[in-house]
Amino acid sequence: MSKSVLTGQHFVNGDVACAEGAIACGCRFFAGYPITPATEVAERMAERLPQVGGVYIQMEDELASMAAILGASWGGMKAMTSTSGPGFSLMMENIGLGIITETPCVVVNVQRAGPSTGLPTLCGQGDIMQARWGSHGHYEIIALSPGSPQEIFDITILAFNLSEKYRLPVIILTDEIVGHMSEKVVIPDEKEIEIVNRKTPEGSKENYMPYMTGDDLVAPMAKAGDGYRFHITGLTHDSRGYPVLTPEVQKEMVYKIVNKIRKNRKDIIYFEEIELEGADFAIITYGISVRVALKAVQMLKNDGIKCGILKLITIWPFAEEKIIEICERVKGILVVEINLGQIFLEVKRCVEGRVPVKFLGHAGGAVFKPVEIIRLIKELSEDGKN
Amino acid sequence: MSKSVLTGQHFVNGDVACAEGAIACGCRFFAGYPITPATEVAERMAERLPQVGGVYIQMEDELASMAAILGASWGGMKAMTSTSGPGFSLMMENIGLGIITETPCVVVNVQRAGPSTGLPTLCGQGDIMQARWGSHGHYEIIALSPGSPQEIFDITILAFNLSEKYRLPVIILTDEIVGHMSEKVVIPDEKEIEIVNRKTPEGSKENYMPYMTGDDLVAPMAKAGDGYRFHITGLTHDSRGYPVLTPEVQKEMVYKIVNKIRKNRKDIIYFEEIELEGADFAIITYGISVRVALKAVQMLKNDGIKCGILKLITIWPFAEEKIIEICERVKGILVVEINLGQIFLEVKRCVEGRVPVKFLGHAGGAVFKPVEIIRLIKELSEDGKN
Amino acid sequence: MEKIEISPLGNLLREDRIPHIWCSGCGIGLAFSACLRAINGSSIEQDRFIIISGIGCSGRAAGYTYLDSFHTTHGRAIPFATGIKIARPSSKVIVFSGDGDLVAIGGNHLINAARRNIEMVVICINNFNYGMTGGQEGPSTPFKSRTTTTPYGNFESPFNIPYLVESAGAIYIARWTALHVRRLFKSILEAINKKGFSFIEVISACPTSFGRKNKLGNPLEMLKFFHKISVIQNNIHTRKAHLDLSNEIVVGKFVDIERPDFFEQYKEIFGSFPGEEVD
Amino acid sequence: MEKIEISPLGNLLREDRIPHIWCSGCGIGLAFSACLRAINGSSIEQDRFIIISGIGCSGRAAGYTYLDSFHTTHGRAIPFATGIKIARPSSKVIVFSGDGDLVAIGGNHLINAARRNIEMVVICINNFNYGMTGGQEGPSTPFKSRTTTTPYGNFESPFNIPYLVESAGAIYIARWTALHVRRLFKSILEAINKKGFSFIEVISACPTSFGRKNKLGNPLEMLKFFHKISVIQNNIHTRKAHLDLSNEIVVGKFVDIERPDFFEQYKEIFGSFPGEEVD
Amino acid sequence: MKYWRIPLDIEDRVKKRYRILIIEDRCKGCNFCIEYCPRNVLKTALYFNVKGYHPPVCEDHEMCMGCGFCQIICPEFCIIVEEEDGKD
Amino acid sequence: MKYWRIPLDIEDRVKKRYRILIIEDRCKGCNFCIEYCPRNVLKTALYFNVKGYHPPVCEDHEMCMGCGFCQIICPEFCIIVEEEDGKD
Amino acid sequence: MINKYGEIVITGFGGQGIVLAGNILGKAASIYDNLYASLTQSYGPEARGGACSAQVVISSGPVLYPYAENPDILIAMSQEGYNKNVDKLKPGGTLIVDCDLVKHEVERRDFDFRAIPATKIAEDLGYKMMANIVIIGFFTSKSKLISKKSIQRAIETSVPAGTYEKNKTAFTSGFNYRDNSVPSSVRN
Amino acid sequence: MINKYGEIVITGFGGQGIVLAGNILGKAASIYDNLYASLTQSYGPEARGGACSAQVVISSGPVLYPYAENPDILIAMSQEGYNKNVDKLKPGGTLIVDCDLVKHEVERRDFDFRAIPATKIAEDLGYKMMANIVIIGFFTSKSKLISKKSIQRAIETSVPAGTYEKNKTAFTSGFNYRDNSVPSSVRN
Ligand SMILES: Cc1ncc(C[n+]2csc(CCOP(=O)(O)OP(=O)(O)O)c2C)c(N)n1
Ligand SMILES: Cc1ncc(C[n+]2csc(CCOP(=O)(O)OP(=O)(O)O)c2C)c(N)n1
Ligand code: SF4
Ligand code: SF4
Ligand code: SF4
Ligand code: SF4
Ligand code: SF4
Ligand code: SF4
Ligand SMILES: [Mg+2]
Ligand SMILES: [Mg+2]
Repeated sequence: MSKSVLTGQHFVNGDVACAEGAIACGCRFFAGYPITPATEVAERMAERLPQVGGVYIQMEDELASMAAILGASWGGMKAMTSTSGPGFSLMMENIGLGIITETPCVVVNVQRAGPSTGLPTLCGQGDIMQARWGSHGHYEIIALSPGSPQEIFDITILAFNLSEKYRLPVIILTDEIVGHMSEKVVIPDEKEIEIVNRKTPEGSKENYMPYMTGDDLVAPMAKAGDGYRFHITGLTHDSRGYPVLTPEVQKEMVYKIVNKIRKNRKDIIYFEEIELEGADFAIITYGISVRVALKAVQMLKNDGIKCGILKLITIWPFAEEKIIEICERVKGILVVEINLGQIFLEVKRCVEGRVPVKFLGHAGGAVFKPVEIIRLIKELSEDGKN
Repeated sequence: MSKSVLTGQHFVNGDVACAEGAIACGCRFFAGYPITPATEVAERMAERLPQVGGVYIQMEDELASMAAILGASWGGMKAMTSTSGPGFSLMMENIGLGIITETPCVVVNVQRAGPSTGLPTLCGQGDIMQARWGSHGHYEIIALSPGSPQEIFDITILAFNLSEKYRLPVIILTDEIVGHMSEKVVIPDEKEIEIVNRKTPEGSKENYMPYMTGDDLVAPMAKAGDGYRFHITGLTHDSRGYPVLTPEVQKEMVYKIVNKIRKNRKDIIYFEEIELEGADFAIITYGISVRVALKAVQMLKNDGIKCGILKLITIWPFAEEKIIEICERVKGILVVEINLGQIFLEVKRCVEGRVPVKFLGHAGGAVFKPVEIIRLIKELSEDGKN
Repeated sequence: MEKIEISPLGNLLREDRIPHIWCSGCGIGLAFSACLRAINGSSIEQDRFIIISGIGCSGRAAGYTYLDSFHTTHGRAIPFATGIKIARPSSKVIVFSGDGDLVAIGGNHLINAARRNIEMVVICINNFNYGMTGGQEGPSTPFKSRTTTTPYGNFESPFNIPYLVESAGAIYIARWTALHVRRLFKSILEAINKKGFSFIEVISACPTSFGRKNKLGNPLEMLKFFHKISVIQNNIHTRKAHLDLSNEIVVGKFVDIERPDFFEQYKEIFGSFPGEEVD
Repeated sequence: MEKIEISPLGNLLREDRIPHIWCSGCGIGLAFSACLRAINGSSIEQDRFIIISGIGCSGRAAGYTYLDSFHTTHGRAIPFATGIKIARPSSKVIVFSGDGDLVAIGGNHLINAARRNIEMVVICINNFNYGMTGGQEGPSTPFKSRTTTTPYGNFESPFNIPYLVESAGAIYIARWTALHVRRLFKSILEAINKKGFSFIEVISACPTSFGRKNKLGNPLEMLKFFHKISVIQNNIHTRKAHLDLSNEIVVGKFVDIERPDFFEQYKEIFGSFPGEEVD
Repeated sequence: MKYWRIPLDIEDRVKKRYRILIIEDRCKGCNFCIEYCPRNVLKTALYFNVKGYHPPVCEDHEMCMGCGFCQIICPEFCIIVEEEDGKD
Repeated sequence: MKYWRIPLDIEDRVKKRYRILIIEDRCKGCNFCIEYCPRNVLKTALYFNVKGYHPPVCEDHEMCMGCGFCQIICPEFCIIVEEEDGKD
Repeated sequence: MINKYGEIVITGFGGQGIVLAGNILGKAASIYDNLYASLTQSYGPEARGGACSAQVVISSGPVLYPYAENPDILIAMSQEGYNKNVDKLKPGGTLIVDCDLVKHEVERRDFDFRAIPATKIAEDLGYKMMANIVIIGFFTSKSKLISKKSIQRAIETSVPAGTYEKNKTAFTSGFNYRDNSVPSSVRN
Repeated sequence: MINKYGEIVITGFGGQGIVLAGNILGKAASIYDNLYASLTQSYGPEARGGACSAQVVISSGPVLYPYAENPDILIAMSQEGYNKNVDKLKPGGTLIVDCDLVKHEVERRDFDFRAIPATKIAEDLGYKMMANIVIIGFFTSKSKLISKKSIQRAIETSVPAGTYEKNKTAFTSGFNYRDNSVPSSVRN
């Protein structure tokens, strides 16, 4: 059997790095359906899983893939699927099932430019809000966004850890450029990889309740086939997992799945502050767009403008507190993303008019040029002077 | 053949009123898949369409229903489907196809409480953000929310009119209570119903381009089978409808489908101001929640508190200008909705801290009690005094 | 509610959830009871059974079964079950759901699971309509039958479901009416012991919707009617397994063959299947 | 690009979109060309034809056809076509798409349209994989074949697609390889004139993916190979229409029957079908 | 019309005495048990249960041959056939 | 191996002269036309077209019997067989 | 016109025709009595046998809040429905029960209590499904909120064409039923 | 270590192995030369025959912006790729073309122009698919950005196991190819 952690240096693309991250932290089930630009995740899994005692299955569509990873997760496996916009839309219903049944799993969306079939081979960041709101009903989600093959490796592990810890589907929102870009990926030693596994029940099997939680709002999860004889439903349910179709139980259940995220924001929200110390302006961005911002910040420095970057790693839940804090420090904010304003809306909401917020959007198919960022930061700077 | 406009008074539920509204304004194709609490829309259509020269077809699932109404629309029919949360999630991919191909049609979502199967027979307003963001990629949508059977009749006609005028799927976001509530519905005389039909091409058939627009950003739409020999694709396309997979054409196309809505906000955004004149507080709400607010406002009046209601009829695009304007007039805002904060986020974004905004949410399965609203408005009032 | 130890099939029933939601005289209860008896009747360790349902009246079965049990989304019981079965290859997976769930919205998964020949027993309650939502037309509704969405009579023709799943690759196929309680029991028991994809169609009365719309009388009359017009023809080719309410319902065990199943084929490629041994 | 009037089939080709995206020697071009020739060869007014595709290499066909043409979403060509056909009952609807589009993600629509027997000609390019995305396994990939997601050989078995659609209710079913250009042409022509749901499977070379992975040589060799192992067996029951690349590909016209179609059944219930006369 | 053959072990059975336990409030009055009892042991009660249905009553325990069919056929899991004095 | 029978009207045809028009830059070099021409009229060019493929060339127009098979079998729509001086 | 306002709750199992009963009352009031009426319903997933209730709010002006928080009239056709709702009944209101299905057990006596074996009556008439119409007939004889004529018209236009005569009989049986319960004096 | 920075664009059709070529260069630089390298690609929906390009940015420090806006080296294996990119070539840079597939027509002369009939050479070697390796060999002989040894190792670890010898031959043929073009002086 081949090694599951390929410790060493690799020149691979983001999709491959994603697959390696998953395997490195114990993912042993992948249900796939090909779609550009996420196919390489599936292909790598198809090649690697059989080497490490895992199973790759190609399902008949994305509805089935999503359902299958939920099933496998209840069978005790760490499970993943990958897709892009059209497939992500199709997965929405069963992502909702994962949310309400509190099933750990990871869904990778390598974003391309939409809407619809759009530009299948070109980049976009248009599914940000969809990741938050795409399934019906009210819930909270975790979504993470890497900006390089190395990050996608690391973040895939983080995604599994969060998903196991908080028992929910975690979404990796990457994009075509990161997915298809090859760079050096350093895979650490197996021992250095921190892995979180779901809590498993301890007491007697008969008394096991799949949704009976303590203060942490996350219940231990039994494995199907082990004799716990639990029941799981997509209906509103109580701590036994039994359907109880009343507003009271609905309230309890929905608040629980919402609060396990809302109350653990500190633990879940990752970001990186780049040259924000003493900066006059902040660029808020994520994924591939960070790379452009990095170059722009360098160029601005040459022009004597102090501009930093807030790189969002956790997209959802949204880093509200951080944004509010940054408002206190800077004179203006620029939001940069490859869509027509999604995180921009969130930033506006948090900033509440404290400082000017500008937006640099892109309809998709390409990444920005650094000069576009520079122009807008300079505008912010000029506006500030008047 | 039976009458298509059933002029007169009827004691019917919202679902039935919706179907009658559709038929009254010329909808002649309905592809359905049953789901509580939207089934009665389909059932009424199944009964009525054959009476008025239309066709009801039950498809194998919601994916198919959505695809079928797009096809029928290109065949020249006004077409509709209805569903609730789970089916709405499944329709998302093909709603995206409707957006990018600019296909008029109406999708009715009679909301129940989610996530997932949730409370199938009980109310919710949890799909508000999903209606805006549920399909991948960036786009704009129109969504309308009625608060009574009469309104659902009227708004269904409005939905068809907007969808024909702006060539896109329009969503009716109603809820289980409105859908299942029976009240008197007055259907006007056929002549009194204002009907907008899609623009049809005029020039030569050979030169017809399905996306060649003037300043209004909406192109005339030909009917398949009439010899125009046009091509339609879900890929990024130019004005001929041909796929052109470049960032430049993507930009042009996406901005067009976004701007045809953004630039016509005035024409699209409907709302109702109730006792807002001189009010100290505003309740912002929609759908069934309006009915509760109405009672609360009456009761508050008895207590000497001047509180009005901004009833959103058009949910998307969002009535930003109106919200901003109301901020200038009132001392505080309360947002009331049967979810854990969706329109609330939008209101916060628009208010930008100008006045305090409170939120009354509900996880679903029931409607508020007027006293809950009263308590929060009084809190707002107290807070203002300190 | 306290557990009444004495209840029939109490060992497999979530007593605290009984009474179930099924209407008076609904055929689902009969089929469900046969299913539980078959589980009891098999010599397989009960903890290995996992029951998975979709959404619908029939889909509520999982929720009443005192086993690991999953009530998934509409149409997705089979792919969910596929995930579980692969993760726990030694489990015995039973999918219990309705015609709408399995053959309308779930049709694609049904045929693909049959193609894969992945071991599971699919029990499909065919009551000719969507009971849960009040009785609409579906791909199992007979031509001309009335439902709430075919108020003038259905203008579509139904699938011959056994034929469909045979063409897709199922290795065990039977059809019984809900009143064939003993034969149904036996079929389920046989299917549980098959290596591969088994499919059992249960012709069932939905007196509340289909029965009422089509004037088939009270539950008892309806049940008797289905039973009366049924003709047992074991081993007949599924193509000829007609189902015509104005004539006859061909019932029987139609298919019972061997063909390498998913796991066997997997092992042919890889030598072994990860995880537990498949028995 | 200016229109080159002289091009073969130029009357039905969007010349300004040629060259098409298909790889050198891909079988799709052959099938597409046969389809256009059949349209030309039919005596039906060309403006009545509407061509609808899903997503995939094969799905690009709609975009090259100078007719009303729709390139829809992956898997949804058939329900989209159903909507159009009902709105324009006198149109001649051709669905041209791939095995993945029609039988993987679109499988449910395929069988339900066959069940409805709604008039349309479905041309399914079976190249044993998902060409567009680089050659992955699908429900048409032979056991043990290599694809990018079955690098050790496919451990699943494929559908017999003609059998599947026959069991679902199709009234005209044929299978040819892409090199059977004349017979394929004839089948399409026949199907165009059928009242009901017709299905034509075209065994096609995807030299770039399936061919390369399975060492089937260059496009020409691959095409010849499929042709060579094919055995014409008209009217054979689809169940026996084997497709085994290590043995033989049974080709032929398998089904050509009459059965009331969707519109006829509709008329039986309602007396007439709204809109134009169905011819 | 009766569909159910007489059990082969009928002779053994008739010698024994059986008790029919009915969880009345679960009953939905479908009458299956009444209809299919080969010995017509069960009759419809005149009273309503909590759900408004008339449950079956066992009029004559002596008649029962313990075939268990009423138990099998009851879709509501409300009938248990017990051998009198026997262990279940 | 050749799969294509000789056309029935071959005698008429051979009397006529045909022109093979090749839209060279469309060609993707699959060689189908070359392989399946019953008269071996077509050969592979030595040069590349803009796409880097070697298109077919018609070496001997006289040989062509106008069967049109090269036109039918070309998946790129780049061959037209015209009767010389004739209308298409 | 006098200023009218009244809240009615009808409660029972799915399958008893609770919603239809509510519909008849709502229709009678809004279409034939020219009042405003709002009918809301609540029901579970069960097609038959589950808890089910219909709330009808009747008013001379538009109904704002469509819920009957404190019904003037409670019609209970199941024990569960009775248990859930009896405490909400307005003092001075009217409670009507199917006395075979509901045991009237609460302490409260501040309302008019009326009992009728509606299901039994319907069964005896040979159409068990019309217990709802029987009880509506009974209700009509006990309340002045909606006119008898309008209720009769509403029944006529609401039930399946062929069944009107039977429904009429059921209505009349209920209307003419003499119960023994004496209006209890409002004590509270 | 000297401070290195270089941008390479390789452009051609899908099917010519453009991305593999980019991958070999990126891998050589980042894994074997211990630099940083970033490979991005752009391609259309066509599996074969569509426009395709690979951009490799090589640097001694982490690559921030992964796009080659002004390549130091442009390798063009199609006319379309040449047309699209030639204007972006950095003055003083190097242009390498497959001279059978690309006509070098622009006015600019401010770069080093190199031509090789790579496809022809590969065809003559009997493996047409290796034109990309031929041209990489040629590139290796013309540029010092990445070491020959590293490129050879990258080829070895990137191509299918059985094909290494053939690829080596292709590489050598390219490496040893003597073109007639003389470095044009930087004028601009
Ligand atoms: C995606 C989705 N669409 C529709 C529904 C509504 N729905 C619930 S059950 C059901 C049909 C059930 O029919 P069947 O499977 O035949 O079960 P039965 O109730 O007849 O036993 C439908 C359409 C749903 N829950 N989810
Ligand atoms: C919902 C969705 N999932 C996946 C894809 C990606 N995708 C595009 S084409 C295709 C498969 C095409 O295969 P097939 O229909 O066999 O056509 P071929 O390319 O082989 O001709 C897939 C999976 C998509 N576009 N949409
Ligand atoms: S509605 Fe029909 S299928 Fe559902 S429980 Fe009642 S009788 Fe059975
Ligand atoms: S990838 Fe395969 S199916 Fe697609 S065009 Fe190329 S050869 Fe044809
Ligand atoms: S055990 Fe048999 S004989 Fe006795 S009551 Fe039941 S069905 Fe009748
Ligand atoms: S079979 Fe069961 S539910 Fe039916 S009448 Fe008898 S006891 Fe009651
Ligand atoms: S027309 Fe026939 S003979 Fe002439 S070149 Fe073409 S294939 Fe050959
Ligand atoms: S058949 Fe067409 S594409 Fe193929 S070689 Fe001949 S001309 Fe070129
Ligand atoms: Mg059913
Ligand atoms: Mg294919």
